[in-house]
Amino acid sequence: MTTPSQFQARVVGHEPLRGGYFLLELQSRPDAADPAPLAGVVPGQFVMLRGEWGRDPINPRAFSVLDADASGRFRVLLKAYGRGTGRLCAMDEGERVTVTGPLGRGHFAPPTPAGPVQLLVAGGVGLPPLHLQARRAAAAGLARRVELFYGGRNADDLVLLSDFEGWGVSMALSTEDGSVGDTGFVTVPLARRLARAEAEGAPVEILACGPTPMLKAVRHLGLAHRVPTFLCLEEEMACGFGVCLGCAVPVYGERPYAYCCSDGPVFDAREVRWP
Amino acid sequence: MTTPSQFQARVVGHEPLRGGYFLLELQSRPDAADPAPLAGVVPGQFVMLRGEWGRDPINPRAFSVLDADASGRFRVLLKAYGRGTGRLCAMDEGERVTVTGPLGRGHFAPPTPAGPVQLLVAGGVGLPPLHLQARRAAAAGLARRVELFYGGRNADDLVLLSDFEGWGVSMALSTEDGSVGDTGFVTVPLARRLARAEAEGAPVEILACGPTPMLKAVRHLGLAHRVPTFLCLEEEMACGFGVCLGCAVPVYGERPYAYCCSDGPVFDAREVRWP
Amino acid sequence: MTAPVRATASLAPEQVDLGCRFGPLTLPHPVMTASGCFAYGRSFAPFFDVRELAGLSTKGISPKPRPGNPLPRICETAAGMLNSIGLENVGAEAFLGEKLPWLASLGISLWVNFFGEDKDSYVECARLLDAGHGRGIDVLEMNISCPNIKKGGIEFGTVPEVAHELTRRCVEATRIPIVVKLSPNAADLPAMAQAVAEAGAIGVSLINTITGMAIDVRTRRPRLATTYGGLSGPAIKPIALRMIHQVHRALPKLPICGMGGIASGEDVLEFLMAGASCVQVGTANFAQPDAGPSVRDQLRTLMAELGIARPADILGCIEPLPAEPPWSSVPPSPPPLVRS
Amino acid sequence: MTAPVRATASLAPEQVDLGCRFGPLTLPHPVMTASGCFAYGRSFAPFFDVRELAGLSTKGISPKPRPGNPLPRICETAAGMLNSIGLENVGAEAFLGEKLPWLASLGISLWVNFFGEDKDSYVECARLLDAGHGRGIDVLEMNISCPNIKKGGIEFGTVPEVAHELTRRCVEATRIPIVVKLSPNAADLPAMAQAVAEAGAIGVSLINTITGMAIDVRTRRPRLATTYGGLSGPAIKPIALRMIHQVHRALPKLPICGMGGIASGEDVLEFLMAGASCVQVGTANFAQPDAGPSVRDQLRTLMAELGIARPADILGCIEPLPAEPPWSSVPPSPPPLVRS
Ligand SMILES: Cc1cc2nc3c(=O)[nH]c(=O)nc-3n(C[C@H](O)[C@H](O)[C@H](O)COP(=O)(O)OP(=O)(O)OC[C@H]3O[C@@H](n4cnc5c(N)ncnc54)[C@H](O)[C@@H]3O)c2cc1C
Ligand SMILES: Cc1cc2nc3c(=O)[nH]c(=O)nc-3n(C[C@H](O)[C@H](O)[C@H](O)COP(=O)(O)OP(=O)(O)OC[C@H]3O[C@@H](n4cnc5c(N)ncnc54)[C@H](O)[C@@H]3O)c2cc1C
Ligand SMILES: Cc1cc2nc3c(=O)[nH]c(=O)nc-3n(C[C@H](O)[C@H](O)[C@H](O)COP(=O)(O)O)c2cc1C
Ligand SMILES: Cc1cc2nc3c(=O)[nH]c(=O)nc-3n(C[C@H](O)[C@H](O)[C@H](O)COP(=O)(O)O)c2cc1C
Ligand code: FES
Ligand code: FES
Repeated sequence: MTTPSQFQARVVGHEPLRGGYFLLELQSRPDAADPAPLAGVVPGQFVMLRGEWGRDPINPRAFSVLDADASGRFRVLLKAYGRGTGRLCAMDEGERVTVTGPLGRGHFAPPTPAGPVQLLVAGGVGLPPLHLQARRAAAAGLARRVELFYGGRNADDLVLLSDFEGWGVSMALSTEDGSVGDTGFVTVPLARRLARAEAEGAPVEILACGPTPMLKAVRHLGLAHRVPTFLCLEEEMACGFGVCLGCAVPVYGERPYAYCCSDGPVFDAREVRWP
Repeated sequence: MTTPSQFQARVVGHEPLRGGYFLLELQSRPDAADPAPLAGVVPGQFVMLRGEWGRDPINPRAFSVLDADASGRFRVLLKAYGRGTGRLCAMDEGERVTVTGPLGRGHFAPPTPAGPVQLLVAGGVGLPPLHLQARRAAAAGLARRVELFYGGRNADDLVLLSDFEGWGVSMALSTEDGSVGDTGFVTVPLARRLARAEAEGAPVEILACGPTPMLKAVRHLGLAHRVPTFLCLEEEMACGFGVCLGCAVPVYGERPYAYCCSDGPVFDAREVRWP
Repeated sequence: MTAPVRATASLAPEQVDLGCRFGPLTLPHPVMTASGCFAYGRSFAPFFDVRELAGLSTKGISPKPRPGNPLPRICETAAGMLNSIGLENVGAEAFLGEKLPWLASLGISLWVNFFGEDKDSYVECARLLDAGHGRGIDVLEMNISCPNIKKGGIEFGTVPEVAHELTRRCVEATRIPIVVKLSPNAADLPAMAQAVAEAGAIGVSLINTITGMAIDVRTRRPRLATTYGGLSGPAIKPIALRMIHQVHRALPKLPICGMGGIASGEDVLEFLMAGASCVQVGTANFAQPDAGPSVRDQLRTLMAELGIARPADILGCIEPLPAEPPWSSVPPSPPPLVRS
Repeated sequence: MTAPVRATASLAPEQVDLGCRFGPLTLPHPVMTASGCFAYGRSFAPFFDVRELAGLSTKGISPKPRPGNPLPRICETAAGMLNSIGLENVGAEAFLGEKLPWLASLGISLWVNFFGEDKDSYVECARLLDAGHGRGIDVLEMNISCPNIKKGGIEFGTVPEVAHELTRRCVEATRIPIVVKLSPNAADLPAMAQAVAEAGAIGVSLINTITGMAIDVRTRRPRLATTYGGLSGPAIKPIALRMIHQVHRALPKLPICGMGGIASGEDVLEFLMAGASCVQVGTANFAQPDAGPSVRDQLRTLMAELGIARPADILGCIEPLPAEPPWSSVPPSPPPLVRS
């Protein structure tokens, strides 16, 4: 996997989507030693971003890479949430961002022609790793080996749907208010799909990323159905590269804690020590 | 004098001048109780400005009012110096600024047709009160009763000269590198002018604003020539309206300290307890 | 492990009753302004109706007027500021004569912050201010953490026995209830709080500023004329919350007036949940003269959103996070662990 | 009163000699990285050549491996962060076997930060780490301020007599020089420094994090699983500078390694002028992995600009500001005062 580095980038695109989401497009400095440090990124890997905003907040923020090309351009999907994301969403084209990445080791394995169908379960700003997973699957001619399960509060909460359509990836949507797709959480269509897989005896696996309560529910569902389940976790991070030990994830196994940034962010659901 | 208030304004103009100076033009909220809170400002009065920059730096910064009109527009002249001015200089049109003002009580008295000629001595970002003084004098048909003495490091350090020209105010310039006017500090042309006044027996008075070392030199010159001298001081301020007691100015008189914000910023040079 | 958001139903803002108690005092809401950050109140009148505050604490008063320190007296630091004003004030006599009548006319809780230059002068000040009993003064807030005072003053704020004796003597010197403002420079805050409570203080205020310094590398001089000054503002909030929580856990019945970096309604709620009965807003007044009422309004909105009907319902309410499931090398129920 | 900027002629950056001494140690420049903020060093290798540092302090080592605290372990505060990592580490044995060889191969000053769960375990750790004598360990940095350790550990960092005894026993247990990292939660830092110096420490490190807390008002829980954590970052810099200055004034010969919020070359210069012989960069490494060398480069540029040839020339150099002219009701020389 690519060695991480810290590099300067500039905002080259800043597209507000519905529901308060933003697509931030960044371009790394073309004169740098490596003009495209993120070209080798895999789904689940992330970057730490920090603008030139002085001494508060002090730490960078983690963002999954939505996509990255060989020219040094890459995109992240974000929503103004707190102090860091608020500032990033307010950034204008041309402003400078310090980037560290690509970070993360545990990632989603690509689908294979004969392997299990991958059920990509996304919620909120957890979409990017699954978006990248679907994009890569489609590029490899395996769009039919992945299916998107995407939940939100309402229709505005579901973004970038046309990308999945374009790739020919099937989608099951859900909204809490019932405005689109199933009413309720994303676990509603997911449970139905798992039941069908069980009935058909067709192997599936779950790859999920989203808010922790969603991941907890997906984990239980996956374990109950004995389906391989991989969760892309979000823990509060200070460094992102394994040195502050802040992003601990309670696990079963040799030691009580793993680290979201250096061991994850993708973990086997069985390994995660959650209630 | 106008009672101060705190109000919201927006950046409506942002003009970089040479030498790193900026003219920032602000417009107070037209729907506010008082749509032009600064309309009654007098030369020497100032505002405290703060952008929406979170918790660091915490306090607003003081800026002399360059001019203000009845529609709620006003301007300040500034230079990126530290954290606060750096952020203000980087502001874009449309951004919000919280303003407190007009503040300050001690101010420059206007010239009179028969009174002493006012020698306006300016350095660096100390220009605004003298600029406003000259503008008002010109508006009252008294442009000949004020003369500008303006010093800087080099030619780039002297801004807004055409305004004074337009008002018909005479100017004596000085630069440390000799690129324009006298070589050296502004005290060079000022000392010459004081000598002439002495020789002619024509009464003059000094109104000065600029860096503290300049004001110290001007104070000595004024006291030595027994010319009424008024200094517009800059002390570090937290509140600007007389409550933190941070902006103390050592003085002679009833008590050892006066306050730059609530007693000044203009002080009689004899009163100031400086070495 | 993230704890679940408490699923209390939201309230309408008008269903929130902000009223609260501080020992014998009843306050319309928990937000006061802090000593040294609100002068004698009147300078704020152009900006808002000062009666909107639950109360205010005056600039610290000493028996005689004090001129204050040489300059510079303030400088900014990261998310905070240092000050060394030198406890400049008009003195007890002028305070009672010139400042008290207007302050008393407000009808809000009036806390007069005071100090002395040595023990006797503390007691003298309490005695002098006793003349304000029945004339509007609700509390004498005794400042025992004056980093700017020379003679042995540090002990008042850091040695429990010394603080006890000083408090007892002041309590005896006046009929006005005494709240002691503790020094955050003490190593053991609960011991200090207990000492002054046992000496008759009705509550404690914390925290005062923390001693700090800053250096101008160009002049090779301190940025404050007195070298050291007091650090205030958002930078110190985590330390303030910890100290309040420690004291509240040790002495749950002792009323605490909390302060240190408060700048929003959410900050106030943190202080109440840590164990403060009411709060004071200090440094935030400089950037925003009406910080007090503005923070109070934010508090009401936030309490409504979170379904909190009264401050008393959440006073000192925080509980530890739920424990994680116990660790074992093999997960409890489903299939054995296979790292893919 | 503003002091004049010292009119020393600027130097070319290459005229600046950053070399400095810390007691018996000679360092190529004053910038190290801080314990717990640099892991065991190797994770930084992708970002820069770690040999550019003057030295580094490892994650705190205990006799046995420790797993660390439940989560959440960190949260951000204004211009700072709280952590409660729980002193997670690989233990002395694994450290010596797995981490030391690579670290020793760097050839920079290697400080091994260590602690114990009680007095005996401190001494045991010093004894175990003595195996690193002559194998690359230059200093054992003894951490006596572990807010996260339960049993009576607070006393180690706040009671001079206790710290003295603990230091003496550790000094006797190893041939490696000991530097004691003091707790900022102590009330009297100079007394603590003197106690450990007399016990044989060759210097002190300060400051460690300051105990603080933060509350999530939505869940009504602390933001850290352990309720309290250690505050670090720019927010604490003024407190760190004050403590270093106090200790340096009291004990001018005792080498101090300064830390607390350092994020720029100007910050480093402030610490040196306050009295630190060298510094450590902590929290800043998280946002910028090469903060150490970057801060060193800024230091060189700034020293050149200000005409400072060597750190020794400005160590603890700050002087009080010049006094203001004495006050009198009438100005000394020129005409009597007429307020216009
Ligand atoms: C591996 C990883 C990938 C991520 N990818 C994305 C992404 O693609 N798009 C996106 O919008 N966001 C993403 N996030 C989350 C993003 O980093 C957080 O939203 C951000 O840290 C919150 O920052 P803030 O400054 O806006 O909020 P803050 O003001 O810092 O925090 C507000 C509140 O949120 C809590 N908090 C902060 N960070 C986290 C966190 N990571 N998890 C849970 N609570 C937190 C704080 O304790 C605080 O209570 C990712 C996080 C991780 C760890
Ligand atoms: C009454 C008054 C009127 C002013 N008018 C103008 C104006 O019209 N245009 C303009 O550009 N500036 C003006 N200033 C100065 C302006 O407020 C300062 O430049 C500003 O406070 C510096 O802020 P900063 O955030 O850029 O620097 P900071 O990062 O806060 O400070 C950098 C350094 O400057 C020192 N410092 C900060 N403020 C002052 C000060 N006021 N005096 C001396 N040293 C200080 C700090 O201690 C620090 O060493 C005025 C100041 C006052 C008091
Ligand atoms: C400029 C200034 C002056 C102060 N003067 C006093 C004082 O006279 N007496 C006192 O007890 N506290 C004084 N304080 C401390 C405040 O009352 C308050 O305890 C402290 O600033 C923390 O709150 P904050 O962070 O909201 O400012 C002063 C604080 C500041 C900033
Ligand atoms: C995440 C984290 C872990 C730390 N772990 C240790 C430790 O194990 N031992 C120690 O002595 N100090 C530890 N510290 C304290 C730092 O070494 C340093 O003293 C403190 O953070 C102040 O410096 P800073 O503001 O530059 O971070 C830790 C600090 C942080 C932020
Ligand atoms: S974020 Fe620092 S170790 Fe993972
Ligand atoms: S700036 Fe606060 S009193 Fe003048």
